[in-house]
Amino acid sequence: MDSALIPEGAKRCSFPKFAIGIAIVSAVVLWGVFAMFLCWFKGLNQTNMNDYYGFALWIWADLAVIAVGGGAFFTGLLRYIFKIDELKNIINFAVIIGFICYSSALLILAIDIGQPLRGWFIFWHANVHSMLTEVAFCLSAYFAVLTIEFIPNILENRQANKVPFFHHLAHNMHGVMAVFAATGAFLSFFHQGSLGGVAGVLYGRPFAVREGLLIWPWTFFLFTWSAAAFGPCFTLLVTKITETVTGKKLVKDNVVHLLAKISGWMIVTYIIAKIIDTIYWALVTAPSLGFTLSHFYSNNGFYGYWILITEIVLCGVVPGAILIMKSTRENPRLRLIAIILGVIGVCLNRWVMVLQIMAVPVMSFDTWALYFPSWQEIATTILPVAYGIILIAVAYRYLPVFPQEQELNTIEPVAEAE
Amino acid sequence: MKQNNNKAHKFGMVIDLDKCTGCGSCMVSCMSENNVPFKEDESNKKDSITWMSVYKLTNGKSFPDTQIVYMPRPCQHCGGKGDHGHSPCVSVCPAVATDYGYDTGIVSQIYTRCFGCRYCMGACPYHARYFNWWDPKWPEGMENYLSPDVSPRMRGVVEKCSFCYHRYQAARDIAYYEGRDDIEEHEYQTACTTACPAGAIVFGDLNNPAHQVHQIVKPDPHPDPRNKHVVGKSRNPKVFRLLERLGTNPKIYYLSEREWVRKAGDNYLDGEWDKIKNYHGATLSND
Amino acid sequence: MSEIENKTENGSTESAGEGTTGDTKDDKGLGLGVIFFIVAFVVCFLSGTLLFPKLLYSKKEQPFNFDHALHVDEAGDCDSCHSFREDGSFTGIPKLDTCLDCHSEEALGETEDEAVFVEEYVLEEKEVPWYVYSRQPDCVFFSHAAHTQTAGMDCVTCHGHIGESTSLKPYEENRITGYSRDIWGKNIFGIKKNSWDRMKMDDCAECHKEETGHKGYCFQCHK
Amino acid sequence: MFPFSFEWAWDMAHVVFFGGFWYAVSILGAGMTFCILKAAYDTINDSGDSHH
Amino acid sequence: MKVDRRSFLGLGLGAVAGVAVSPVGIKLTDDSSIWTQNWPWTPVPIDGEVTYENSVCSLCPGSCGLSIRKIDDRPVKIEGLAEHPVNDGGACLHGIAGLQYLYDPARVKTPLKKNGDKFEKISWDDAIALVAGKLVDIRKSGSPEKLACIADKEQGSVSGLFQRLLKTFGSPNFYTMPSLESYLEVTAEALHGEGMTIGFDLENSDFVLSFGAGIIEGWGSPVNCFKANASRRARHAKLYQIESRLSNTAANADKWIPIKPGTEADLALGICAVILKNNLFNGGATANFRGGFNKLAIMIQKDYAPSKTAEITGVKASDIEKIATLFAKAKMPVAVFGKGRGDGAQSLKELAAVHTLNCLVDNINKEGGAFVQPQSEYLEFPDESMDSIADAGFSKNKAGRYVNQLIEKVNESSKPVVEALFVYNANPCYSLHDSKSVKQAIGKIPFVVSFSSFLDETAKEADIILPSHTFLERLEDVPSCAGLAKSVVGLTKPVIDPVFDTKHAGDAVILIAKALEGSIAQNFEWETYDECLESVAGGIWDSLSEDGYAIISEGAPSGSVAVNVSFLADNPATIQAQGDYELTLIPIDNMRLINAGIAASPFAIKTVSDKVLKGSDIVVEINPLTAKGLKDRGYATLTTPMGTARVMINLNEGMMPGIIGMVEGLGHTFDNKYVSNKGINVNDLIGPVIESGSGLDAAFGIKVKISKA
Repeated sequence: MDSALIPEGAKRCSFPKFAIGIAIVSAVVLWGVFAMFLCWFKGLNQTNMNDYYGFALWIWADLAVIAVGGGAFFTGLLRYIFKIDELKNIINFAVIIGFICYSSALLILAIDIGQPLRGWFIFWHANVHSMLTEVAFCLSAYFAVLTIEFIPNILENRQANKVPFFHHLAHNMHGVMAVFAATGAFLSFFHQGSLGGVAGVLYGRPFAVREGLLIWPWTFFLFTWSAAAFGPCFTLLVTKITETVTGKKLVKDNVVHLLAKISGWMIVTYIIAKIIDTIYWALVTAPSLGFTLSHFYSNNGFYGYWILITEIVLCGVVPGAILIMKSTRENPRLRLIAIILGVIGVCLNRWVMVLQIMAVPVMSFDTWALYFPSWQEIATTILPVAYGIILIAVAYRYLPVFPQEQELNTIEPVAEAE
Repeated sequence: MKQNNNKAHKFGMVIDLDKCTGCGSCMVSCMSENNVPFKEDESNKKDSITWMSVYKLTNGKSFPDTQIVYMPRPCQHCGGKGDHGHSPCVSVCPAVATDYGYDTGIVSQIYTRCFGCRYCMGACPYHARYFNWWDPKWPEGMENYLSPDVSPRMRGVVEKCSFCYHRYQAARDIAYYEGRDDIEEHEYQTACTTACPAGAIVFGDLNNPAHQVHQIVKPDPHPDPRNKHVVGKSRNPKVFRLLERLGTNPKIYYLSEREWVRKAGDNYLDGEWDKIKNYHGATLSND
Repeated sequence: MSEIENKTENGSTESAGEGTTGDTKDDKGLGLGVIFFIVAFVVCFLSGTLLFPKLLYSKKEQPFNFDHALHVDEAGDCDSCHSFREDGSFTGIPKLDTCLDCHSEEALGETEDEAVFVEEYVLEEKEVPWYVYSRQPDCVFFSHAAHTQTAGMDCVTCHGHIGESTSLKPYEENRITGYSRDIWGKNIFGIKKNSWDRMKMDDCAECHKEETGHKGYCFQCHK
Repeated sequence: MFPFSFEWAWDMAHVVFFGGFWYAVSILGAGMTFCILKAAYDTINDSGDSHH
Repeated sequence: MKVDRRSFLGLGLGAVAGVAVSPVGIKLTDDSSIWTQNWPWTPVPIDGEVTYENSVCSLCPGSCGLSIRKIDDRPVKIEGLAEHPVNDGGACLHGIAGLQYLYDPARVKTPLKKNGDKFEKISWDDAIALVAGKLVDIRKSGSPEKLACIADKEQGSVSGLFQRLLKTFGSPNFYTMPSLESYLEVTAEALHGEGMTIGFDLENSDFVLSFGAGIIEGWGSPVNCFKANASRRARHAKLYQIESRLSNTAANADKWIPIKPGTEADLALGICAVILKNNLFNGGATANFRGGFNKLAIMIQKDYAPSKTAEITGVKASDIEKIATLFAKAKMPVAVFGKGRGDGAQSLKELAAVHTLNCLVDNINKEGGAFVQPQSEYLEFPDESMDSIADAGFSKNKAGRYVNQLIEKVNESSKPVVEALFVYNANPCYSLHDSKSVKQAIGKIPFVVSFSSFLDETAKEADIILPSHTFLERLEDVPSCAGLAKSVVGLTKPVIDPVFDTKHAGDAVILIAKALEGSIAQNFEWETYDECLESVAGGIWDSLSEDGYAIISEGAPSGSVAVNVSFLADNPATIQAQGDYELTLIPIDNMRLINAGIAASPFAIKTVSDKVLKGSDIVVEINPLTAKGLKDRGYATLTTPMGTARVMINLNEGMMPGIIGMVEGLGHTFDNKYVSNKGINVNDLIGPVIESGSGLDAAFGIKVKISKA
């Protein structure tokens, strides 16, 4: 039915099967869209946020998707700037994942603000001293970069590529992709960083505040570094999931091993920096403001030391160690565990840097504020996930996303179930 | 700007916690002065807009040694680190919907500019900022008491105490009209100050030695030698500020004879307080 | 883009090789295209400039005409009617009481407008529902005293020569914003020839910057 | 964002921030313009199948 | 020519370019930007000329001076009036929120008549005619004393008009709600003789010994008391608070002395015993004692020795001795009674015992002490002319001395005790103990006329509602009658034309009287209430109308007064809480709520802590030791002999173990979602306990059982 659109030589499931799958996920999208409209028309009272929790699930989701979407900029940087050629086999997918993550982040931001129709004030009336301004500018500019990076892949669709202009455009864009990738890396560095800065500059919040370099608190660099470190984990994880779902091998092991190795070393260096930062903050910064470490991890029903240990040791040191050692890295199961832990770790870090900040009491007579999101918040947070699944499914079906797919799958003559 | 600051005002407040009775007049006076809306259920204090909020503190001891004190908490109008005007909230607002008036020391909030990102609320450790989760609605007929001096807010924006800035504007109007350079202490007083039946709130210009608030607080114009971010520390040993050690430099000072109350104003490590409590105010730092 | 689509439709689907066939036809088309372009451009530009403002603003007639020039002659300066109160606030458009300082139930002149004024407002003891050309939105605080008393500005600087007018122009209200056209829109391009042509925040800031060296803090003009 | 917006000031912070921003935007814009023009040129001059 | 796609392209591009160059884009962008900043549903208050009008608040007996800011004709803000003799500037939150009462959409907007279960609108003329018709019938039946009236207070011209109407109609059955004023009179009558009242000079005293008086909880004239308290430290004066709970007053006091609830009288007598034993009393003062001073002295030495008192009250014997010494040796001590706001249930034993302390240390009519003087009669109503029916009816006995006795009698009697009842500025169905039986009694009365501005609990039981103006719409004299050292009458002035079709209660009374014709009408010859006020306030009218207030008396009265201690000398029994449960439930007075008939305003409710009210749940205070297994913020069921209630728990170290505190002023059933159906009315759970000898309802609390809900 849609065979004319499917890349030549690629095996795809039947269209009805595909359509049913998409329909199921679309139902989730619709649920999310319904919640989104509720938030827009009835206002943010639809959420369980309050004056203590001005930043909550959404901002976490924003930070998390941007962190895991960091695979796109980092892989692009490696591929185009550092000329690691093997990565061309995964760069398309990394870009698509990045595109999904960033478009989701922008969508969530559009729901999250109290006056969505005034959202553009952040650009027009920008306060350049605000980390959030930096986030907004770099985020949208980088989203433009991702779109640009995504376009050639779209144009490589069998039908689109028949159009000479599109064909040439895709070709030419490939030609200057290094420039775009460099710009993207520059922008990413700043917005990943400024997302970290969002928390780090809150000097009224001793749990968040960090010393730093010039105007940038240490969290600025930690966020960039962690996105670069854990982003590829997420790319690998989604690739793995796609491979499992399609039942095909899509990327060669040497590519996966390479990216995993790079990710592993990034994680290790990051986690060392993170440990130093945490120790300095716990022993110097917080005490100078009158806080002991235990203040941040006790007297409440949720946030204990477990979260600190999980984030740093279980989801930082462990995946880092697995991925830097050849034997463990090349063990598919251990590698999978490592990348899952890595993704959890970076998401947990963003959680801590959004929600725990809001939860910790600062005034001596204040109390911990805990919060549980409303269904509207959950639905709108799941929305991007469902949307991402659809976009990946569509892209995989119609675009030549994985250059190695045919090579890896031609030997098998039998059409397998997808 | 800061150089020709010698004529600039720095409006501030000192609240005598030993006089405060927790009666709530300041809160209601503020609400009715500033067109603060109300809704059916206001018992969730985390979504209830009260620019002036009164906290109840206890000394944590058990019966019969327990003690309580009430602490009114308006916006602290922080001067920010080093008192340079980079208040925690002002510096983070992405759209300049809040700024620091160097001529008055007052932190503004402009509702028509705010697009409701709530970053400022996250930045404020005092919970002095409130979000309009709902559209403000007045029961039929009650819009009649709304004051034209303060703009009613819409859903989806942040609001907070303005030190009744409109009263400053009104006072300035008279001064302009009468050809005076400046206003008198009594001409500009906030609604909470004038309402307080116990006279616990004193408001005025911290920069003006003739003003009562200056005389009580005796602010130290120099940075605290032990924490360079802290400026304007009180030289009155009974006076303290909330979370002074963070370097937010609030313009709300509190006064209490009771040591436990003064200690509750900030966070201290074990044993730290005993070492510094007799130093005027109480801040120490590692630098 | 359609040019390309054109080509792909005409040409083969295999290759876009023969894209530039039929030059003469194309030239003709281009020529016509240029004409269409020009016509469409002119029509749209003119309607955007001439028709659009008419649609954007609704015209409202004042309750009756008011002759500023005559009143200035009779009563004196602007501030004889647009006066300050003792608290330094500005009265703006005078209330009926102010008019009655001179007027009474007997008409002073012979105009029809005065007759309307006396019959419909003075005798009924009703305030005249004037439309205010210079009304600012609710978020704005403006101190007339600061500008005219202290800074010594003329009324004309912001309000123009309304004091010399003999009739009131219709009040034009922006259908989207509800603002008076005098705030911004007198010149639909926003071009400002006179200081009173626009009264937006940037205009305030411009003058403040010049006169005081600073655009001002938010609360200086906001409430 | 623009020199004519209310908040704009010719100070260090604005120059650095918007300098960076406009610099990035112009690179993207120039890059895309180049690609589109080149693609149009290539289309017209039929150099389309010279690679892959 | 062939119109091909290029032509359309040209057309399209031309249109786009044309629009782009025209001002449409920038203008629409800018306008829509402005549009998003001025939502049409956000109200825009109208500007105008600012003026200030002075008036007086009559929401509580405090009678604070108010300054009302208006924009043109529109009041927009209420503030305390500077230099007013009562409050000098400050105001309480209820007064400041006064405009919310004025514009309350739940006000009674026209006269209403009950038809079945519902009220329907009627005209003022019909309403007055209906009331007058009913009254004529009662009079014709020969028992005019069956017309009763419950008002908030005895003083003031409106109350005066009601009393005058009843008297000339022929009924002695005029009642007031229990209030601090009434307790001051009862106490003064018991110790000093009829027609006297007591004031406390808190502003000047250097040692205030308060027996639970909520000096900063709304006792007396709240703002005046706040001020007196605030100046305490500067004056080096001390406040000792004797109370079973760490109230705000206790927390603010120099010393808090926790005491077993209901034993304040015993402690006062115990202190008397120490003073007598240690000869700390003023010998000269005892010369004024009558009615068995020796008997009293012997009795208290026997029954209230420190050790015994300590056992009864839970206050250490050494503390009792210390307090006695401090009190007696202070220069200007004063002992203050009236638990909480002083308008709840009180026992005469307690009132008298506390006041005896004042008498013992001879601070009566001295600066910083207690002022005992005749009640001020500043109004001069002309003498009534009464016909024979009125004479006969008026000379009959009242149905009871206090309003609770009236209620009891109505409930007990099978024949109607009252045929018609007027209720003005009072809400007995809410404010009296065991409100269920009060409602039952009011329901038994065939014809109830309410003069309420709001559809309150009592108005709901009425047959006719003649809605009165709020205090912002009416002229009225407001005597401060709240135990102040000085006696001030303020003048409430209308600051706005009536918002609804309401009438001044004074005018309504005059209209009713005129409709009754005959000798009754002759006694009401004023055209309007305003005219009446001006004439009856003759002596002070000038001062009232010019200054907004008149000071009737100020400073210590001269002369000594006799003290009759016979009531105490008989050693009356201390009131015990009703029931057999282990714990005691006591009502708590909270400044941010009102426990008189009206409900707190939306603003005031907004300020109420979530440790008092959470959603629609009332929160009770309990010491963690007493709470046993109950969790903070958890739910529990309270059971008292009067009923049960589901409550939320607040573990509070400020509560004495063994007691549970429940706030007064919640649980209203007004038709106002902002203030009603929040929590429960503590009076539903507490039943009256009548003190023998005085007849007062003296239930300071009730025994209660608590279990997990």
